[in-house]
Amino acid sequence: MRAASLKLLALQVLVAVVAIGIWHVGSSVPIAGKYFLPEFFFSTPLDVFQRVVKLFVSGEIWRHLWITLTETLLAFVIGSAGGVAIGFWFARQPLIAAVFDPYVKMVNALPRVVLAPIFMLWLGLGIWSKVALGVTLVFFVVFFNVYQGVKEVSPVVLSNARMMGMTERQLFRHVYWPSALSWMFSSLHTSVGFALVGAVVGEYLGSAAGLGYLIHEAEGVFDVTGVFAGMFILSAFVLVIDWLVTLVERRLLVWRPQAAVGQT
Amino acid sequence: MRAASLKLLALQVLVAVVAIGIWHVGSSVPIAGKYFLPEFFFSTPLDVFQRVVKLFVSGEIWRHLWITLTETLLAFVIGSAGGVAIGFWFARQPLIAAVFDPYVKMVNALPRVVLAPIFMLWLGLGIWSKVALGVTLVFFVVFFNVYQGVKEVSPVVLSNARMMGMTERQLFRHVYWPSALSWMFSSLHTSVGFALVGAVVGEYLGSAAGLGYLIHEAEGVFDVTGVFAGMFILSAFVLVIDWLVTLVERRLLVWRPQAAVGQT
Amino acid sequence: MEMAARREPSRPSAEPESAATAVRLDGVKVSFVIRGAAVFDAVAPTSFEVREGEFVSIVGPTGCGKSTLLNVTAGLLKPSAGHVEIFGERLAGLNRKSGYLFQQDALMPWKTALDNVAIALEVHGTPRKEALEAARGWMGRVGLARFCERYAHELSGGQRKRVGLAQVLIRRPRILLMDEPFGPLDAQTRQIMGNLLLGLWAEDRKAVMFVTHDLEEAIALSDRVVIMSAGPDARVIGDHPIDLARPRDAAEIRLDPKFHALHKRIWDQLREEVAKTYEEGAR
Amino acid sequence: MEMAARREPSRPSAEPESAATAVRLDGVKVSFVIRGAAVFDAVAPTSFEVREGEFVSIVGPTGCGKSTLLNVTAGLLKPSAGHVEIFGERLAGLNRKSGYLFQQDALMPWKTALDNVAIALEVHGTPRKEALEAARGWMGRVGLARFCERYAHELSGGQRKRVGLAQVLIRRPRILLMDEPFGPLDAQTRQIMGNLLLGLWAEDRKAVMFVTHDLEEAIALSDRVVIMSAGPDARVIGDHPIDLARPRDAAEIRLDPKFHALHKRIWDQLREEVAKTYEEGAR
Amino acid sequence: SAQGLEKPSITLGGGEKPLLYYLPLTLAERLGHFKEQGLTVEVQDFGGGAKSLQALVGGSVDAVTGAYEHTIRMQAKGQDVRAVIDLGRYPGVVLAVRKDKADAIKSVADLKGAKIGVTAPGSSTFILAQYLMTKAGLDPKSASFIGVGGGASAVAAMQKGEIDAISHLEPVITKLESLDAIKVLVDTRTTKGTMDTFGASNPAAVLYLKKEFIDANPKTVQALVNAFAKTLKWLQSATPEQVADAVPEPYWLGDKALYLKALAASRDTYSPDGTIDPASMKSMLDLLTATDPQLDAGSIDLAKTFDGSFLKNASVK
Ligand SMILES: Nc1ncnc2c1ncn2[C@@H]1O[C@H](COP(=O)(O)OP(=O)(O)OP(=O)(O)O)[C@@H](O)[C@H]1O
Ligand SMILES: Nc1ncnc2c1ncn2[C@@H]1O[C@H](COP(=O)(O)OP(=O)(O)OP(=O)(O)O)[C@@H](O)[C@H]1O
Ligand SMILES: [Mg+2]
Ligand SMILES: [Mg+2]
Repeated sequence: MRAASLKLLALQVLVAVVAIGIWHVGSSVPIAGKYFLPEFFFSTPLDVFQRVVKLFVSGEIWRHLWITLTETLLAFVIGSAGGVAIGFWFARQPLIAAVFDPYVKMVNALPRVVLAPIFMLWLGLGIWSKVALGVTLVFFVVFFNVYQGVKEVSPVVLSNARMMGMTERQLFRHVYWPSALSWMFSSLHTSVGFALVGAVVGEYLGSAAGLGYLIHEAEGVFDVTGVFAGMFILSAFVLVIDWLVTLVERRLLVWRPQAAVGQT
Repeated sequence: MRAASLKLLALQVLVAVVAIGIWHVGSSVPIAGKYFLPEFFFSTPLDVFQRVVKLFVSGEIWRHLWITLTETLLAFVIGSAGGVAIGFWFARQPLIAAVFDPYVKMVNALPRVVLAPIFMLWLGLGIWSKVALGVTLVFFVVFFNVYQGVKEVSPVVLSNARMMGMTERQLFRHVYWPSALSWMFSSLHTSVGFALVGAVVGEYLGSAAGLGYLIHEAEGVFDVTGVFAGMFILSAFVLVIDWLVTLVERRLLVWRPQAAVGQT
Repeated sequence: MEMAARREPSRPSAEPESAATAVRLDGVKVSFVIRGAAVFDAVAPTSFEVREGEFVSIVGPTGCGKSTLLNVTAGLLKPSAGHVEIFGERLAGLNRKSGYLFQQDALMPWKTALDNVAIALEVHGTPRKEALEAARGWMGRVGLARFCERYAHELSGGQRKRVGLAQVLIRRPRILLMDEPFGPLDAQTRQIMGNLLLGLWAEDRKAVMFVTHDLEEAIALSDRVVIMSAGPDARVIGDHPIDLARPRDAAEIRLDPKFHALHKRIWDQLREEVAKTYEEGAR
Repeated sequence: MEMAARREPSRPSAEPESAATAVRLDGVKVSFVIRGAAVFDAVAPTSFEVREGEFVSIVGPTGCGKSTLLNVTAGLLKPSAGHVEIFGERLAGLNRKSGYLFQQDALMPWKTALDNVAIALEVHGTPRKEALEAARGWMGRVGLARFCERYAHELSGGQRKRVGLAQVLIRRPRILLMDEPFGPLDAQTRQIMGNLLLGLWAEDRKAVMFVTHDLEEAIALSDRVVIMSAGPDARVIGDHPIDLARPRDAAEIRLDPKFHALHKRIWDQLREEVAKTYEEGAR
Repeated sequence: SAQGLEKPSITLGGGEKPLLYYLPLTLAERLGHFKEQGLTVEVQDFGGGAKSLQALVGGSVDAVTGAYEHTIRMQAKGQDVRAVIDLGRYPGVVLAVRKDKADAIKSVADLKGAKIGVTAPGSSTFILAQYLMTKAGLDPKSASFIGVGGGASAVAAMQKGEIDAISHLEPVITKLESLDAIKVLVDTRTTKGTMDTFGASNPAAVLYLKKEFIDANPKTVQALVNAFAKTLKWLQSATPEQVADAVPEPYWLGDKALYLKALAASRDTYSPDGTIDPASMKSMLDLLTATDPQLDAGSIDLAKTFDGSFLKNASVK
């Protein structure tokens, strides 16, 4: 166990080292007179690293990070709660699902960037307009998966539960919900990233703080190092949220058969 | 059958009528001196309708539509093919999956808007940079679902197939693939919309034609009617693609138990 | 066990001694439409009654429509023609007065064995603690006291079936529908479970519809054995009252000479039927 | 059928008459780790052999570890201690020389019954058309000629089991692992299927490991009946050679007086064991 | 003079603050001119000028530093939005061609069939390019306009040869010049270039607000104008070095020399006094009507686009 996870970590670090190595070489060693990853567009790993350190040391980053974190979490929680609720509702009300089906799909296809001014109109410039943007991304991913997850419930288990005399609410709690969980978690892994993307894009389109603001500001002055540093912090940070999701997932899905001991 | 689908259609139309009604009233009847949906931000249904008609009648729209359609389809096909391939690969190679897991999640959390300049640098201003943007959205949705779908294969069916002597390739074709199909289709319904969003956002950020370009142009001169007309065409158009996906889905999933005849 | 009985709210304490009809199938016909195209007439119009307190076994060749009839009685499948009456009332929707032990595994995989049994009571308002206690009793009764914390995939086939049995019995429904409940059990465990079932049944006059492939078991347990013909268009072709004395012991009754006479009579009818299915199928 | 036989490439045409060992379990012990915590010793170290051409039945109380032993032999489960040899070679990974009929439903739900059977040949390179033809023959042999185009959920329990049987037999593996293959079948169909199996087995000296709860069936079909004790820590506690003459008819053999003597002897041992499980479980 | 401000806390919208276009705003903030007036100003950064205007109309921000043209367009849409002080008197837009096309495209008249990069369709760079073509007797439809965005993507588009010409702003132009990638055709950063093009100055960045807001908060608006007027005055006398030191270091484009160069090139565009004369209003209207046929010039009352009264009262110490 110990050894296996050490090996895994070593391999992960190796991947990072290789990727950074390619980046370094691409941005500082010219091949046939041309840089594969010109510094103007890609900065260099060392610069980015120094910038990240500087951001943290100067303490400047915390305020931005905190705002973006709040937005991301709110978008994630609201979007997935909404997706789960509406997903279940639609799955249990086939008529409603059929009627609204085309509209859901239409709304899902609207470019969020265009919607930004409307969100600002309704929700102001604070965090809520960014949260709304994230929600529109997260919601659909979760919604479609939960909807499908509920429809995939084993018919025998369902019949058994109904014969047991379960009410619709009890069915939800004891059958549909646990059965749709693995679908839901699959969608949550996608949505964590999307919640963050929504928040950052929202900040990018209009804000006074947050990681998206930092990146936007850096972009306007060709400060690629700043852009990459921002993106780096961003992604480090999504890993933390995803890790929390995975913890919850493990806890809720303990009943699943694991790869059996010594299963070949 | 006939009657049921007529009723459904009627209800769908009703929803549209109600929504447009609210829009109309909100944008043209002041409530307590304020418009609920100010024309400056929402235009009016009639104007939008007229603009859509005009766009089609003048024939101006076709070129843009064609470009966006191409981008969307390419993004959809490439993104989902990639998601399926990598999803399967990771699901079958737990070590690779474990090693790359954090990186996949990091990349998924990068705001696509920020990546746009890099795509343009690598892929130019033609359709491919837009396709790339769409691909980065579609890929992750499909990937996570296929990955999960493969892991959800019934262990007994899998053991049976292995005992039958199936090679890894045959397992893929006869077991993993069909079993993950419903997961895949669930993700495809989300991704159709995302492919379009990617294409439009790409056009929005830099292009010479396409629906996103039209919308952006309209936005630059505060022509909300134009923006809404563009979005309307956009969503009408995603319905067509989604309908095609559903046709394929029906065909491939005929084996599923349908709600039994007269099942209560 | 007493606890469970006390908790079941819909249980009238003093049932009239008259043999009211518990289940009545009236001209029930089931046709399956196969993927919107071909129609398969599984069960021909069938009429059939189970009285209160009666234990009826249904035997018939494989694929004749036994499970289908139970599904119809449970209200899970609407008959293509005819109708079902439960205690004189026409069935629309689910039959809430019966417990159904399915032929297939039907445990909730996300609940432990114990929770799977306890939930059957919790659903009807029993507080969780009481329900767990009662469930623990039942797990013991079906011989699985040590397997309470297992999930379904950690149990053997026969163990899962017994958890299912406990799940159905703990509710003490007035009508019991059982589809090969003892199929994956060894002969001895079958008898123990058979006696358990008989004991419960004797206590409160349940109506039982019991599908089995084991004719001896059918005779040992039942008041009547119903024989179905081979499908498609399966019908009831024999209805044999079993006039063996009660109370019975599922093992000892087999030594009764009357048992053997009955067995031979029914078996002869059945064998003919099965031969027919086989030939039909092979054609 | 002949076609299928011709196609199986790994089949040596002339097997030596010596009784080589087909399956050998050597001190196989299986412990399950339950969710990373408790350890459950299902099977105590067990040694055990099946020779080529030998038909061995395994009986034992429910939950004793019969399916677990078959899983180990199939290479689907690695024993916690000991090892398995197949034709003298130590098994690592999957046992590719055996066919396994699982206790649970294992048909691919996205293929029709016919395709489910045909795929077993296609996998080994038989052209699709030939495979379908052979599969059609096998569907007839298991009495399901009219159900070729059905999906699994459109079949009854017994029908699904028979499709599974055809799926395993069509490949003609050298070792057959069968877990309650005739469980959900009626008595008559059981005998027909039993005779089918015996016929095939006689043809090409398969080694068979046959798990059943029906002792009569075990005796009627086997060369040896192995009795397992109740789990946990189940062991082989009896190994009874069945010296009834071959060829046998699965139905008629039961009338043989020798059959009854054997039955009684084995049954007495078994009954004691089952009583033990039950008490253990209830504790 | 903090006393009596109706609304001492102001939310102010801008496009991309680090751009030179918004330099007066940054300076006013950094030099403490708002604070002197008793104002607390929160600057909101938007993805583009259009978005900050939308925020103004929607009520999320109180004032905007943005394009003067917006006040005209809003009048056409029935929104009363007024400029109170001019910050940039010239558009600052440069039309340039790629170096290797410089032989083929010698003037605007040669742009026929070219691919022209602009910041975004509908934006000021887009309109100016179209205007120049119209003036040169070309149909704007004879060239294709490609939105290349700001920042690095615009540079990438030019470097990769995706576009033949570019109509863009600082710092992209200076960056491209320093890369020796372009040759300038029309330069509206300078007085000469602007006069040649429009015959008058052509107001670009202004501070504008809603009429209602101006009426309700005259003292606040006055304070704002005071702050900006002071900044403009400071800017007139400051050396590029002083300016560079006043802005945050990240604004330096990662290269102070480059920044100083860009600053020097844009020097002229900043308004010395903050007023807008009728001629330059007219030149802007001409520009708009030339490129947007839907805009009805007759219905526009240019006097209502600029309210100079605050500027007159501005007490610049
Ligand atoms: N969903 C379905 N669609 C089509 N045919 C079906 C469906 N379900 C069952 N059948 C058919 O109906 C007949 C009766 O099925 P049923 O499951 O009732 O048989 P059974 O008597 O329970 O058999 P067994 O003893 O094998 O369980 C079978 O021939 C079966 O193929
Ligand atoms: N994955 C598992 N985890 C923990 N315990 C298990 C697991 N699989 C089986 N067991 C236990 O191992 C024992 C043997 O199981 P097995 O399935 O081999 O029994 P069996 O003899 O086939 O019984 P049956 O006749 O009921 O099918 C049982 O007590 C069972 O609970
Ligand atoms: Mg059945
Ligand atoms: Mg078993």
